[in-house]
Amino acid sequence: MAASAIVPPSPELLESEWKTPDRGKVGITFLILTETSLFTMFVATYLIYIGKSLTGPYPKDVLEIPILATICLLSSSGTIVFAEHALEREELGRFKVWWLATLLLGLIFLAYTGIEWRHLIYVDHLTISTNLFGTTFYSLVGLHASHVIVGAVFLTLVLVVTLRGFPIATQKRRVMFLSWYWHFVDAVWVVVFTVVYIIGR
Amino acid sequence: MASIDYPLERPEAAPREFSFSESLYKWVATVDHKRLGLMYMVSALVFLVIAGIMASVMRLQLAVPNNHLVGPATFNRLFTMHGTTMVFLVGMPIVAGMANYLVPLMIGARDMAFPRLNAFGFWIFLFGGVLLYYSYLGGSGLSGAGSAPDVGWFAYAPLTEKAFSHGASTDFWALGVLVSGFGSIASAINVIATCVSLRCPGMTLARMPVFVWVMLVDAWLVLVVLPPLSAAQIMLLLDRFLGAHFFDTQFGGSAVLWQHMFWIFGHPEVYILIFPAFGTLSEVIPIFARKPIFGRPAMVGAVVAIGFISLGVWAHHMFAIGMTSWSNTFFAAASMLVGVPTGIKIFNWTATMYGGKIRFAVSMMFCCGFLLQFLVAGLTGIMLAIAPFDWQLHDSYFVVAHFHFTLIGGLVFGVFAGIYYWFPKVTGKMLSETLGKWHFWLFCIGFNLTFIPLHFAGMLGMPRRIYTYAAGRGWESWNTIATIGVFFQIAGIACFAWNVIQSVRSGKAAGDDPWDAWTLEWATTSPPPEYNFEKLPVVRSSRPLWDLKHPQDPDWKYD
Amino acid sequence: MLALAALAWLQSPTPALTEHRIANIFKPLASPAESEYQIALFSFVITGAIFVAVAGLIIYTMVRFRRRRDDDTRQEPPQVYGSNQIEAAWTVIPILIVFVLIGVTARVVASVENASPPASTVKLTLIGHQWWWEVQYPDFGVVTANEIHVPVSRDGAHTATYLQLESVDVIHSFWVPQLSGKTDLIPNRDNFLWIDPREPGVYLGNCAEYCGTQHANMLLRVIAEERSDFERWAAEQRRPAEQDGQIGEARATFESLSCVNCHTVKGTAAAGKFGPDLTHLMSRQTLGAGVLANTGANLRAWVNDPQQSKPGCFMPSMKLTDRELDQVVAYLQTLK
Amino acid sequence: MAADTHHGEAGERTERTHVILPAPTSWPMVFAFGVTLLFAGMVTQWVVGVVGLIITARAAVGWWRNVIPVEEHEEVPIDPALRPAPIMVEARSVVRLAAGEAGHRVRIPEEIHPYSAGFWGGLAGGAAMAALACLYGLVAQHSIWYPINLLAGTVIPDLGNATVEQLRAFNGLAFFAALVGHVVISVLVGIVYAVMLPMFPKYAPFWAGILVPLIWTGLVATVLNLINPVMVGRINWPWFVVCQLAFGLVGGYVIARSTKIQTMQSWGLAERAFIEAPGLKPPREEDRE
Repeated sequence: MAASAIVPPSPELLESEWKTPDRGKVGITFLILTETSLFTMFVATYLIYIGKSLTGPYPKDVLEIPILATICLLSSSGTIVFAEHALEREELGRFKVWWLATLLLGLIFLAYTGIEWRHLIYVDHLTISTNLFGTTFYSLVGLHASHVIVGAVFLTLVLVVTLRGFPIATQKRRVMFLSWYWHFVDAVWVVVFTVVYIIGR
Repeated sequence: MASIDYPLERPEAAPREFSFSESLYKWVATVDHKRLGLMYMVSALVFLVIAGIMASVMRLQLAVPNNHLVGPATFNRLFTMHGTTMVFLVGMPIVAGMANYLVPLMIGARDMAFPRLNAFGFWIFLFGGVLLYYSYLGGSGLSGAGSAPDVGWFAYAPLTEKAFSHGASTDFWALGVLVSGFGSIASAINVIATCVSLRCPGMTLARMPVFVWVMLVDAWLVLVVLPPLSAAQIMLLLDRFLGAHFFDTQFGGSAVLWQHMFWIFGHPEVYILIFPAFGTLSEVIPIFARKPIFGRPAMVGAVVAIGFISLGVWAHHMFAIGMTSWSNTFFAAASMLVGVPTGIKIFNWTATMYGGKIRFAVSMMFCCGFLLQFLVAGLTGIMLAIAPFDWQLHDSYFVVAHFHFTLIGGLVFGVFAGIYYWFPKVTGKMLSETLGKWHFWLFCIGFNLTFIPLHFAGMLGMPRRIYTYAAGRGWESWNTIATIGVFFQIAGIACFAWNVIQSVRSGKAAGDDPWDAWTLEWATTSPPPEYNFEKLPVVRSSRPLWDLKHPQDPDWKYD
Repeated sequence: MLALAALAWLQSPTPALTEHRIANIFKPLASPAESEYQIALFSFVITGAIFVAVAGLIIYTMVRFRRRRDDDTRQEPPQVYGSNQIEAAWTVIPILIVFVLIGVTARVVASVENASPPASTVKLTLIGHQWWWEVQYPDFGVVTANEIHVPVSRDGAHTATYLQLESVDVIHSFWVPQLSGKTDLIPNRDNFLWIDPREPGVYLGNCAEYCGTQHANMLLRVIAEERSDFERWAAEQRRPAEQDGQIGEARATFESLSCVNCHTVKGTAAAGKFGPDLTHLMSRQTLGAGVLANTGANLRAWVNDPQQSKPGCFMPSMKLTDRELDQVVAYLQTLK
Repeated sequence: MAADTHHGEAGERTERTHVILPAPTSWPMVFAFGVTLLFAGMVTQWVVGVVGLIITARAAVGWWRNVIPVEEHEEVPIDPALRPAPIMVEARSVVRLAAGEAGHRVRIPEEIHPYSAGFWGGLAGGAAMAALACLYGLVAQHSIWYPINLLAGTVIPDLGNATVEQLRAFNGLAFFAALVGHVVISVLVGIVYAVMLPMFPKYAPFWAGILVPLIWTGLVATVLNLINPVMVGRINWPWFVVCQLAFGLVGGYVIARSTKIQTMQSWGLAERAFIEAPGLKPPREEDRE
């Protein structure tokens, strides 16, 4: 006997074409989920060890609130959105400007972190092995900074290939994923900032 | 859609010859989910054999009191590497391998969502494993001599701190496991994106096979709980390389913090490992009982519930650290609650069999073995969840027996059920049922002979991780029996290996659908072509092949 | 082998006490172990009943619904999808059981953990070392190792012994199954535990948390004796070592060797803190945290090369000459 | 379904000769190797790490080129010789279950008491039981708190040493514990009753109202000293049995009185989607067979 299934079409296939979520969106969402889990552990450790250092220097003695850096990083979330909008409308010039602005803001943030660490190490003599504060501070802020660096590397790559004439408008989807990641890094900074510079002090 | 008549005969395929380097390149450069899945499974089985040999040596050492077969340093390395290998290099690749091979086939997709990431995941898992094993050459452990890690698979701080663990073996442990963890993350993201995005038309979430659902939850759990382990390992490495003080009690650090982070990972990890077996049973039992899975929504719901509850039970591994009575009660309560969804699963599998016509193929026999042994594991798990009872049982051989019932009686039996079930699909050859029955009975008897007595040794006060013990403490006979059981298990595994070799060489051809099954992977050839399906199928129920086989009585009318 | 071991035990200093070598958790001889035993029984009853019911159901199903030879192969069995009612039943009933179990667990946890000490309490501090136990009785001024002497608890005179658990290096765990479940000894964290042995005797236990190379040989004995015996023992232990003129030379040899860097003998130049206090070494039943019975021959073998009987332990082979060895052993044997 | 899509039944064929699949590439493997070396460098030689870094960077470039601007693909030819066999219609019939009309997929039972009836029945039974127990307390011990404190002894260890006076006195924590425990258990048992009443053999009220409470009492009696050491010496068994029976009878009555509702599971998909009304449907083909 031959296969002769006479099957009426499914109701949901009648309604419209079969659609599933974009795999890239799903992938980046769950990458962010797993990163969140990683950061949660470091943040929790930081919170647990607040005030447990046996010797100084203590946070209140040496930490200064990085207002400028915070403003830079948070506003870079806005500039990357503008860049995306520009790309959406295929306005390459504006895209480049906003993208460059995002990258610069990110770099300013990193530079500030570098200066802060330098000061902490050479002036305040706080290293990762000084006390629990040093241990948790450098690891948490460093973990976040390493994410900013990864983001900045990708931002730079996009900028370089765009400037060299690569048709970036063909990559809207990937640019969007990069911007999601960048937003995530910013959001993490809000938490790190609150924990380290407000609660921790 | 009109009815189509197919010719029944197929022309013989002309086999194409590949040179060695060609086929090597095909394997190394592949991004095909089936090849990667197969590579995962093969490397898992290789590591299983290695870890099994380690376990056998340990059992020989403990067979009689005051034995001098291996010294303490060697023994400690053996159990550390055995545990680490079994969890990270056997269990995790089995999860990834089964998901890789089967999920795209079951949901009617051509590949995983991110094929290159998938290849990366496999290779970094494998290289991580190699890095861990390289420690046998490059590391040096607690007592200094060059060799593998000897801090236990859960590597409790502060034993792992530089002050107590000189040399590099602990670094190898942390780095090897960390690196192979990247692979698990990559594979988990892949599985989720595949399940969510690549389902074939009509494959709604409600119709997705239970196996795929289980793998979806499994991948989600990996993403949530693996980072805590990575975080702990990064902290440990910072302590060891840069002199940080996360787990350094001299500087006010906490020895308990590691345990918290480790078990936030470690307990859900147990469910991560057992889930592939859950999924396998949910596919195999219906086919051999000839009934749909009983209470599909409840089965899926139970897995999701286990996934969530498992996130809140970790401290039941820490009842002995002196927590407050409130914490102890909370974690005891949460742990017992896991028993409820687990019970639902066992009942529903039984109910699937109830009223069916059960055909005891080897695969089904392993499922039945699973049901009974996993029941024991679950009930001893309830005992361990009762905090006051756990104060006695914790870190005793009772615990060893309990989790081996879970992971061998459960996971390994489930995986064998899966191998006997899907082997024809993967290779196109049937496994011998006779050899398979030998395998099952020898392995089942050996397993029970080994691990039932260990419960008693534990209740007589035998702690874990001791390389030797004095005579006269009531542990000798139990240990001797346990060691005898190992030989049965080895014989069983030998039957299995022989069976596989025989089948691949000269097994009976399997055909596309040897079990008369109902899920999509059986709609294509065995082994499936690179593209899985010529046309992406359309499904209307959770049993698409049932619908085709029973057009007058299809599932979609009721789904 | 067994007979030899038994012989060795017979020669130990306190042969009068029963030795509970088989640490069966189902023969509890103190209150915490008793509570744990009770709830263990309860859990056995419940899980046993569940096992019989469920395993019975599974086996019945397997047997009853197996495919028979004479089955009509042209028929598929009824395709039943499920039943919310039956499923609800086997969801709610386990929840009920778990609910009861949680209640009972909560009570026992609280009764063991939050018990308040009776008036006549002995307090001691137990400190874990890799791989031996340091025992301090601050109220008695006594420091000893690997053997905990406690007064036995009688109905008339209920005495509990409170242990403060500490560690100087890694995590260890106190486990004397017949007296109490485990509590860990964790560096930088104080834990507490109490026991009230009901029968005089020697109770064997182990370190139950993996603590490094010689975890297996970190054995512990709790010696429960009558109050009067305990007091006498404590008084003995408080004294510094004997100053006997006859052994002056042996003592000088001992003090000239590097033994004194790690061990203390009260009243002598030996004041090391790294190893066990040896002031009353000969009053103890075992050597090397339970590896060897404390006999003359074993003592000599131990001092000569501890790595032989406890490989990896921190006491090095001293490479003593025969003469030095004789004198050190002779001296140690005077430390009663 | 739109005619132009290339989807088909499981195992169906197409006219096309190729399927587009991602092209094989070894860069992911090289990348993984580089990353591993990078980490291995931390614990062996720094040279190893540097080599790892170089390999990682090279592989990253290779991988990047592989996916940008578009992912590399290859066309895999469809080998007509490797096509799956068509899926055959099975000659086997399916055994029908007797219950229900359209019913071989029916889930038993067709009609149940609603879960809400179980909830309220449990509460009512629990209230009756509590009232009787308090009455016993009042009559025998001159205090309604006495039985409440006894019940709370399951969770609260201090009550184990309490005197009769203390047991007669009001104890806030004990009251709270007993109340929560009693309500939760009553409701859960009520739901079990609601679910299982239709499954009991004949004379369900007898089973639910009398026999089950008696079995329950027997169960409690065997493990009472483990569950509740406070109650062991003080329990009055006749009263205890009366209280259990009160629960069974009152709860069972409330549940049995509730209107049974039909489970939708015997309906077809169309009926459950309210496309067809269950009462109005024409008889199915298979029913006429």
